[in-house]
Amino acid sequence: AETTMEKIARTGTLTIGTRTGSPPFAYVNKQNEWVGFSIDLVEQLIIPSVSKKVGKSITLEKKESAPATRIPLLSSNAVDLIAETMTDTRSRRDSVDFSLTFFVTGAQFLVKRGSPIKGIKSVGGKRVAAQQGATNAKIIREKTPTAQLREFPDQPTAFQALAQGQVDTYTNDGIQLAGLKAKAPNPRDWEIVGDFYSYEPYGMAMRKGDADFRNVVNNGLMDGIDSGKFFEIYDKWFGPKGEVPYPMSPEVKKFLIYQAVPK
Amino acid sequence: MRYQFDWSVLWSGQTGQWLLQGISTTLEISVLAWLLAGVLGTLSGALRTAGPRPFSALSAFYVEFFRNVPLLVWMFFWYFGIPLLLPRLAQDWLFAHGAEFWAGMFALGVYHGARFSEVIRSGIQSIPKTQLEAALSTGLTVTQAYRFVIIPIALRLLIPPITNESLNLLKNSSVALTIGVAELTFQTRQIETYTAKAFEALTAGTLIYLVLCLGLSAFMAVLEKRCAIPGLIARVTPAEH
Amino acid sequence: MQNAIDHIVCGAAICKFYTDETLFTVIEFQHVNKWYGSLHVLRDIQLKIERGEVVVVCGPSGSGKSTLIRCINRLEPIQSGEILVDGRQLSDPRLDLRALRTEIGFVFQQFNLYPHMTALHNITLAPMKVKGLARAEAEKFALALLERVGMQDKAGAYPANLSGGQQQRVAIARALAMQPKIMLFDEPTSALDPEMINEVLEVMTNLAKEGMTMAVVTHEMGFARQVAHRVIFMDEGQLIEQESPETFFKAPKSPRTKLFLSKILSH
Amino acid sequence: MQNAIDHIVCGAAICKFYTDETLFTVIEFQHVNKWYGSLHVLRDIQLKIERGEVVVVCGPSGSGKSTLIRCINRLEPIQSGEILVDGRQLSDPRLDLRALRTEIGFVFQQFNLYPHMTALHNITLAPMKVKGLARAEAEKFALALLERVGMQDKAGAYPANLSGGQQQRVAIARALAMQPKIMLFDEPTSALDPEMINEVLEVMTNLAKEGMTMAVVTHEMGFARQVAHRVIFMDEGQLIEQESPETFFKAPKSPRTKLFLSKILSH
Amino acid sequence: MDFSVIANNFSFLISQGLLGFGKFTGGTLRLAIPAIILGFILGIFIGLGRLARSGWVRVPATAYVEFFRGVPLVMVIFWFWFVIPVLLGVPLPEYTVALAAFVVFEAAYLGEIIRAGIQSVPRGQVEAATATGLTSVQTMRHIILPQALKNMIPALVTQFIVLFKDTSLASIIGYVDLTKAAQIVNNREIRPFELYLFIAMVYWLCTYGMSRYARYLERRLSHA
Ligand SMILES: Nc1ncnc2c1ncn2[C@@H]1O[C@H](COP(=O)(O)OP(=O)(O)OP(=O)(O)O)[C@@H](O)[C@H]1O
Ligand SMILES: Nc1ncnc2c1ncn2[C@@H]1O[C@H](COP(=O)(O)OP(=O)(O)OP(=O)(O)O)[C@@H](O)[C@H]1O
Ligand SMILES: [Mg+2]
Ligand SMILES: [Mg+2]
Repeated sequence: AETTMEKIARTGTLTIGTRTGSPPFAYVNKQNEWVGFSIDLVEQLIIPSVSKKVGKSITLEKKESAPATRIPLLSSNAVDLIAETMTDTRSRRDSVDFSLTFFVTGAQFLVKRGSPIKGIKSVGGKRVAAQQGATNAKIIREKTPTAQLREFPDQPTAFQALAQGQVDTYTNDGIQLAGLKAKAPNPRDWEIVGDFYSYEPYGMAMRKGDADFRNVVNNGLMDGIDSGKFFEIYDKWFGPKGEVPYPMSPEVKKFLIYQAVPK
Repeated sequence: MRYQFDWSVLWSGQTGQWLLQGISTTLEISVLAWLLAGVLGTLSGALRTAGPRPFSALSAFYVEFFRNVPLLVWMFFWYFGIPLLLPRLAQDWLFAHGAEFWAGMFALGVYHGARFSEVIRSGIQSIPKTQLEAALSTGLTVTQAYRFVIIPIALRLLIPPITNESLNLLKNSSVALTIGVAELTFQTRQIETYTAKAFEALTAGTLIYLVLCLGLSAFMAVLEKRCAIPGLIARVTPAEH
Repeated sequence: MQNAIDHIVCGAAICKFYTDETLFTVIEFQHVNKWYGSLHVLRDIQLKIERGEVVVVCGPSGSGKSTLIRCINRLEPIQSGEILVDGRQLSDPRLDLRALRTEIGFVFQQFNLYPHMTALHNITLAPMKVKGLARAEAEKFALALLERVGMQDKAGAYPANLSGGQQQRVAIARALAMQPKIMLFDEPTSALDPEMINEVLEVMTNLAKEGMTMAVVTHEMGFARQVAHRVIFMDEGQLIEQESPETFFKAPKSPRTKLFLSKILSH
Repeated sequence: MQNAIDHIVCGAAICKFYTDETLFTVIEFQHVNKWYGSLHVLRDIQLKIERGEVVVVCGPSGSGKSTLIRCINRLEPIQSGEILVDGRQLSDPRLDLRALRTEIGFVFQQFNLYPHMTALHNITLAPMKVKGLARAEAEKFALALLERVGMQDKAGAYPANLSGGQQQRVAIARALAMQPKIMLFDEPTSALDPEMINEVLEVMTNLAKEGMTMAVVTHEMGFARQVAHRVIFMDEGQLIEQESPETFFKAPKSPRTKLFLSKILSH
Repeated sequence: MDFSVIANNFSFLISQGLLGFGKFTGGTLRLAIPAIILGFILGIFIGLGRLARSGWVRVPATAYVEFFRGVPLVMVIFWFWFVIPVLLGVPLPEYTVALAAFVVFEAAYLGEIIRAGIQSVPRGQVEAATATGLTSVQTMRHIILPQALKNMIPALVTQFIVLFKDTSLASIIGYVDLTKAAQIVNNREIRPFELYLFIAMVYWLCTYGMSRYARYLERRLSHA
């Protein structure tokens, strides 16, 4: 069958699956534009790398993906790359390939300010919202089986449920909760609590066994890290003036730089 | 990339249990919604054909409004919109007791109630007007004429279209997955996300729906035969879902 | 009630029951007008029907015959004029319409038996629900009526399993079950196969002989000739002619009546 | 074609056209049997209809009259025996059934006009589609036929706007448009209001007078008496009696015929 | 309650959501109208297939109808979204997926309507045509179909309304129709009551308009 690079060369487009409601990684802003950190990474680092490889300019096409749909989207060729908030896990590596890690976070809880929930130890018996198909749901099931898990198809519906008090807490990766909180109508009503109860390195997912394409994607990311472009983009979204201020710890920065292997 | 079939995902691990839970939730929500729809539909359908003016207008409004807006919108409406209007205490109680289930149930029941209403109305109207006149001219009251003549005939005529509508309700319960009700389609998707075996999971879900629907319609066909009035052909409304 | 049954069952007694009294107008139309939207279907109708009288109404299709008799038990409202039944004004708001309707039996062209009930049950429904008769009593009476219309052996049959003529006879029995003072018939034989017309006309003839007050819309001129006391001809909502059968058939006054009779009698 | 039109339009010519030839059997039933499932609806029917003959078929409802004439143009298949039309066996696999059907006109109880076409278009459809006539020619012919059935002023009307009698006359014109050698009528007047029966019978009588071969299922005994050459009585799928009208009405042989006639003639 | 959210996003909801002009693949009408037309065409084949004399045609057509009437539309959409592309080995854009799912699903229902419409033409009509020598194809074309189409217009319009409403389910696969557009706005603004009430009104206006039209047609045709 056709490889992904061949497909891109033929169609002149790179199709990615991304989110409409996961600020600041990928969401629809007030101008109804589809933007975010993940999307910028693709546009500014990966597209140039792909264009260079195929020798012509490539356009980007975005489709919506959600935790429950992203692997099927890849395997049905509907998209070539998942660029959103997908955690790289070993079991997922059975079905897809991942790029370098481009963000590191861990799961926490979003609660109304003043909630008794303080972390994964205190959610027993509580109503916990999670996204269907996300890693968090699986972990809660294993670690605190007494929690009443409610799974929603996407992040906004889950947050909605929390906002209305339908659930006591919403669990997701800390950075996403921070994004959600920052974009909420009244950010101060919300609190992110608990230590990371999981380790969530985000990667971009691709169809399995397509080494050429993976190299092109990784090269794009590594070039960005080398040139500092990656950190500019990070600053745009997570810097002090960014959408969701979230300074990068020195360890994470070092980890990212170490990922970029020499030319 | 070639697709690797692995049917064992359907019985290994938790999947079997998920499917069973899905079936039971689908049936629960459908049965409750069916009862609600039945009550709403019968009331408004009868009121629309014979009720006093304000009631028939109200019924007409109910039917036209709920029937003409997508079920999915109603799901969101009942789940995200309505609780906000309730007093705090009621909200808390609801949220502690499976609000998504009840919202889904109401969305389904109220929506299909409006559609039942139409089926019932056309059933009643398909009975010749002279049948009512015959009853009235022997001195029966309008209520008695409905109770003993019109409704019994209509009910028999209605078995096939009601069956149709009931099956639609059962199938439409799948829309409740959008507000997080863990019904059969939701569980099918769940299996798929955990195993990445879309084909197997969807096949299982599809077959279960087929068995439920075909089984129910076979049962209703038997019932229809048992209740048939000699010489009356059924079929009041065309197929619609 | 038991008394009443006896009356009905032995026809002669009934006859007495009605004719003992002096002649008395049971139905009276006073300048009745009726419109369907802009269609003027009854035009200034004036008509009296006496107790025990048999009146046949005929006329071309669409002339308003059905409308005329349907007004008598208020299946249709009228827009002006007045109808009196047994001296009671139909327009009176205090009138107990249901009670009035029990006194008027109505037989339809299309029989209109209740398809989900047996012949017997069709007949007992109203006596049980309206008069509150016990089932046993109602059934006894119903069986007597079925015998009277020659249908005693079909009590348990459903309408769909009866021929048209048989259905119409059950429908007549059903109307009689409320012991009406007046019987109205709207083309009772025109939905029937020709061989079945007679069995229904026979039942009606007997009823007439027993002294029942009857208004019959029909094109069966044989019946009109033999049974009617008066024949009424309607055209375009007007009452054109009312005569004894002899005069009506031999010497109709209006040219419209002549034309109609020529069409209907020649074949 | 022009010739044919002239023939049809001037009735007398037609008459000649048919009767010039020596008498000749156009329809013949040889031991015909037909079942609907286990119901034996035609039992060993033997019957010949000659050219120019008018045969009336009567009998109780369900006796198989409709089935009998519907077999002639193979609207119904038969299970045993043979039917010959103009000497051709209907069972012959090489028979051009469509061509045969154009030689047989059929008139139904329920008219069965095409409701979405005008009277004129109802008549021209088959000549245009089957015979390939040009529209102008077909319409000229159709108008002549409409005149013949007294409907020339209704050429543009849709069936819904015609009375029953008018519809049936158009239906007869439609059947005549294919210039059939035989006309079959299945209770052509029994769905009509009484005042309209005559206008249809008149058209049929004229047709008979012009020498058309006709088989007519009807209960109009006046028509049978005046027009028929032969009256056939059927009961329970059997051909019980076939006689000239005089003998049939005055001295029927079978008791079943007598019973039937007594029922049908008395009212 | 604050309806300014509607005013602020009105053009997005209507032009993107309802009509399909905008940055996203979407539009309720852009999906519903072709789906109706193509579904009707496929439905004619299914409906005629159901009436075919040959079992080779009739049985598969019947199975098709029974199958799709026994499965939720959501399920069918998932099949087209996830499975069919894998089996075919080609990617399908969500517009094609949604369109294909609706056409295939609705054809089962439209086919039944077409069958019922054909069967609603009285037998006598066919007999009259046969008796004057028309062939079965001519009878179908000149006598049955014109009448059948007229008889089924009300049912067809009703089914079109149903389809129009069902297109909201395409939002599940990320197709930005009216429902999804409202969801997107709601994700940001969290004003569910106002937004869902508003789109309910929009849907209602469209469908109620269609159903009035169906009533009107029904009444007009019943006079003829
Ligand atoms: N419910 C109705 N609404 C409008 N017009 C009506 C209605 N019922 C009857 N009509 C019209 O009123 C006129 C008289 O109707 P009616 O049924 O009384 O005639 P009829 O003499 O009984 O005719 P037929 O012999 O055909 O039964 C007709 O023109 C008919 O079309
Ligand atoms: N298509 C059919 N399938 C099964 N039985 C039929 C069918 N058509 C007619 N029959 C039965 O065949 C018998 C003869 O029917 P047919 O219509 O020929 O009677 P008929 O003499 O024309 O009666 P009528 O005067 O009522 O028209 C009847 O018992 C009828 O019920
Ligand atoms: Mg009448
Ligand atoms: Mg017949």
